[in-house]
Amino acid sequence: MVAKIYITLKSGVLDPQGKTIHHALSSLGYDEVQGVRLGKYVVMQIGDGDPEKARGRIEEMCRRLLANPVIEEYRFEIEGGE
Amino acid sequence: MVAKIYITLKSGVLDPQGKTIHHALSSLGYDEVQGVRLGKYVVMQIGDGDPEKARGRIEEMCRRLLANPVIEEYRFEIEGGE
Amino acid sequence: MRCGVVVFPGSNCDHDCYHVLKHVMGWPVDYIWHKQKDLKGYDLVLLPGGFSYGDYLRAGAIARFSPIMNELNGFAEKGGLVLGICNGFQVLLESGLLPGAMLMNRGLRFICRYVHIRVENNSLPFTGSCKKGQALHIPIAHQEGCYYNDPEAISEMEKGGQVVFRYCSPESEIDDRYNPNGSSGNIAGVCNRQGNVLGMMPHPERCSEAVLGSEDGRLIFSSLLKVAEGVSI
Amino acid sequence: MTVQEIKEIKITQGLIEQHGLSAEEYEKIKSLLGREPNYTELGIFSVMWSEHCSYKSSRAILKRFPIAGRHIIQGPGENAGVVAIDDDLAMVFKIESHNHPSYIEPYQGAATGVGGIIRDIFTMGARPVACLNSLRFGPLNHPKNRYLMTRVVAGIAGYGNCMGIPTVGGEVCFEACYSQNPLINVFCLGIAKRDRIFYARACGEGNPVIYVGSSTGRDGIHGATMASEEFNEQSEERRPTVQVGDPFTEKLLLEACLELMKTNYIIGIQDMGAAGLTCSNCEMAGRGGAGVEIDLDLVPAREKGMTPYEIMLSESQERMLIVAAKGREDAVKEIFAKWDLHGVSIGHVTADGNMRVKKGGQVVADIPALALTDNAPAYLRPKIMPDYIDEVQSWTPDGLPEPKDYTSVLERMMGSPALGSKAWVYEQYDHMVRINTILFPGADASLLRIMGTPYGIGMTVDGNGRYCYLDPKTGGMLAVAEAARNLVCTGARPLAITNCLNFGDPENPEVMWQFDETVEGIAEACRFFDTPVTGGNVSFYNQTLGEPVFPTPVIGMAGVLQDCRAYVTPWFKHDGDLVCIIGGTGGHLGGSEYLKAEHGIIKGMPPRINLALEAKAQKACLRGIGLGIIRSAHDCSEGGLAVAMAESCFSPYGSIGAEINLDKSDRADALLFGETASRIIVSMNEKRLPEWERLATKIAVPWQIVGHVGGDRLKIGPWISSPVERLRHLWERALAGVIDQ
Ligand SMILES: Nc1ncnc2c1ncn2[C@@H]1O[C@H](COP(=O)(O)OP(=O)(O)O)[C@@H](O)[C@H]1O
Ligand SMILES: [Mg+2]
Repeated sequence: MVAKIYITLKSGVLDPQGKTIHHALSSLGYDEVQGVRLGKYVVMQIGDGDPEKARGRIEEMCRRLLANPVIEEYRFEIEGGE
Repeated sequence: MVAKIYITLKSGVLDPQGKTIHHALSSLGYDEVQGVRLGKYVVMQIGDGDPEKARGRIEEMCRRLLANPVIEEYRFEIEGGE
Repeated sequence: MRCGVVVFPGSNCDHDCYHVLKHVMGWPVDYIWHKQKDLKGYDLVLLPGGFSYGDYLRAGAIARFSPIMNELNGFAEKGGLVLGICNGFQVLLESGLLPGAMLMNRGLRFICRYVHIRVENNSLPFTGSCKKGQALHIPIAHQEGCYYNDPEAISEMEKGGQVVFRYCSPESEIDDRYNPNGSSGNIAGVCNRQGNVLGMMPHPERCSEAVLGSEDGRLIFSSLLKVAEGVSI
Repeated sequence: MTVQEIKEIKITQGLIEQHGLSAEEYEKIKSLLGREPNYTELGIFSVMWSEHCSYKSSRAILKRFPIAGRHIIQGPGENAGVVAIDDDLAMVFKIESHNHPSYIEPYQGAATGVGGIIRDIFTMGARPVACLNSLRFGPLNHPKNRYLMTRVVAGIAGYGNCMGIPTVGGEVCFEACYSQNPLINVFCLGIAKRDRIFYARACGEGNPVIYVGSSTGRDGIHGATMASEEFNEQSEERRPTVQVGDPFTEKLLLEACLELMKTNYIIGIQDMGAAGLTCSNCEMAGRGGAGVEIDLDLVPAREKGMTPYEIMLSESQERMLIVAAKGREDAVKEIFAKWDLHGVSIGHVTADGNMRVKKGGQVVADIPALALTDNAPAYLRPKIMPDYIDEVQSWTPDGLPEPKDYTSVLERMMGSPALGSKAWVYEQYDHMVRINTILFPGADASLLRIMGTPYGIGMTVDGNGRYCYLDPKTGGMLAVAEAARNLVCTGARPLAITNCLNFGDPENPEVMWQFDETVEGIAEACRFFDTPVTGGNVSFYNQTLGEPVFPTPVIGMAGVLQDCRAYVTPWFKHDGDLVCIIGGTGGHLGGSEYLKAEHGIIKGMPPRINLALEAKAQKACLRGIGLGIIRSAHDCSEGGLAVAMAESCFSPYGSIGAEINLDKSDRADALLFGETASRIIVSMNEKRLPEWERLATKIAVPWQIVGHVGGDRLKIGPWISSPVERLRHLWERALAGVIDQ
């Protein structure tokens, strides 16, 4: 199975990297871009097993390690489970 | 419209961060994890317009600025276009 | 004052802190390997700067699961003194021993230079030798040092004297111009409610000897001396 | 591909060419082997006989460097040079280029350059205590150059900061010729006990060969050959070969190796840099007069299905090779296990002098180690003086219009990236970690204390491609002289150098002439100053589409200050102090920054150097500092007198003005901005003047009092008057203003 985890900054938290990318895009002439937020994308290979159980475990990994709840939120998908 | 862009290291390129996260997860007892790769997740707000045209523009942004073609690859999705 | 300096894989100011505690302050000090599980007998545990686990994922995120951190929780609860400097501060935030989180500097770059910080609370074991409002001349060296917490939490912290240092001008003026990294409220250091756990981004160990250009950092360590001597604070 | 299939790959003419080997070289391989090489062996020869690893075009010429001296413990030939500090301690240092990788991927290229030079230092048993870097880019008005500079600096910072090794100094230069070929040279210095130096030698039949560090992936295959080629459109396709640095793993590797070095288990140790397993195995065997046999099935691999060719040529970072004492394998592995690193016996030392490589139970390569190292080809390439030399050297300033407003010339120059403050760069580097740094970047040289001793160590990197372009021999001498002068300005006595020679295509006779002349100049100056060469690096093929970069030697120099507290800084200290110029006077415009920046001319003879005068100026400065007469000392180099005076007005604690009067010469621009060599600007209290006079007379060095410190303006003769704060503002914004635009 593969878990794809998306970690993003909470909406109130300033994202200087996103802002810088936005700025760079504007100066390259991409005026249609109205906002950019940068997050993390974790791709995890998981030994096959019960996707439901995997879900719980990944939830836990996110909460404990992968995301920092003070500033970040996360969501994930599991692919290729039976 | 919203574009979601996923930027990952090309396969074969060393990912020290992914390796270290994997190691940390293993020592926390998540033995089912077999590999971790860390990428970037860019969420972009785009002024409404033709999704087809937007697609071309985003492709260009990825190539020119967002991804580093030497070591990274990318894919993206567009949501909320008419 | 018996001290321990924790060594995580990737710590790199461990040696500097050891040197200052031992040779400048003259205290007994041990390195404590992160897999160690015992903090008995220590008065002060110092989490040094560096890049524990490369700062991969987030600064301090992985180190906080080291076996020693369990022990450190108990140590702090019992009133033991804990000082986290730079990466050590980040580890304390990640572990929840201190409130808040760190974001990337607003300029996105690593910054190494001298700044000034104002002492906001001088009634802690770590700050008793400072004057309230005093500006300390002290170096910073970090890339993820933009302190963040939600506004209510910060005002709670302010009420409780938990905001210990803020970036300021040489004349102690607080202004965004003197904020090197975008920290909320110019915050450079915070403590827990009980005041026995302090985290700070600037490096007092880098300015504790005249030959290095400033001795202001020694005030942090000599404050502890008062504690050691039992002077009430 | 199976091992058998690979062995059966036919060696064709095309394959030989693809490997950068000439027909004669291939014949030589056959005669050394007594047979045809197989595919894996061809790859091995190709990397070991590449310019980068074999120094085939430069070996003969480099022999002219003086390499012996009272302080020299180890000269060229090992991973780094070793120089005695006292009876107990030594410093270990070296410089290395990472030009080509940094152009392809600036962040990772620069980062892995830093990683490589650090391994060169700790492989010798030294604790690395400082890094420096010398950077050259095209002009910053081009966005690509801004991008390269931003990413290179970030890469150096990312690696060095994470390692906890302070980056304490360096230089940054801009010139059009570096636009497609930036120069990224990195220097590292470490401290070791003299009796605990480790060498890269394999000996003792049966001793285990142990692989430690990261696992092996397909990174950087053919990195060494890439560094031996000029760039063209196809270079882009080689991109996937770029390696990614992992400073965290290297930090663990550093600590683990230093821990191991406290034991007596090591016979020899070498890092895996260019040409990875191949180079480390055959060089260690070659130096030790032994052979090695290794089994690639035991090598920790990051990817499945790697061929012997790929494993042998991989340049994955953060790996080392250790020959341990028999019976100590487990003890060695235990130390690496503590640091979560691989430690695997992959073979043993043999007596037959061959590097034998096995995979899948078969021998896949079997080559005499010396065939790859000492017996590699060496060429005396043809050389010829380029045509441009006569033209540029015959230039004179006659007819060059003199500016009307010198104040605005100075202000423009102070605010240019070339002469402006480099704080934008060095504030991204942790330059304080390990709390030894006494003199931060921003001074003429950097100074570190050595804990537990009274000593300070000074270090600097210097070079001037423009001078070498105009007259390579003089340029080589000037680079050594300037490095020494920079050290002397802090109070440190120069002891030895390392050097990085960045040149174009050695098969171009004009480039070869530049190379030859430059080496001659460096060698002569090093002999004169008694600062032998302890090692270095040659980087050829720095050119794009046929256009070579300026010949650019970079000198890394280190010296010792007996009492680390007795140093001097470049900035003026006290109101009323006298300002004095030691050394030559007069103004020489050829090759100056002023000529280039204000008139767009890169011509003229560079400043001539009189080594005897230079030595006297340095001696007077050192003595003056030692006796406590001199309160500030600043080298006068790029930008000339006016710029050096302005820089002397800025300190980290504030600014102070000065009033300077100079004897009128025929051209004020030459006087103010000419770059005459061998000059040091010092300041002193008036009361010490008689003492100074006696000292200077004894040494017979020219000097003159030119003014005094004070006020809030810099005034120079009738020409320049500018508020110091204004100059400072321009100077501080110079780089940041351009890059963050
Ligand atoms: N790439 C760099 N890395 C670190 N420090 C640098 C770098 N470039 C310049 N510096 C520092 O900035 C100061 C000025 O550099 P430079 O003008 O080259 O000095 P000098 O002319 O005395 O050699 C020096 O202290 C130098 O160490
Ligand atoms: Mg200089």
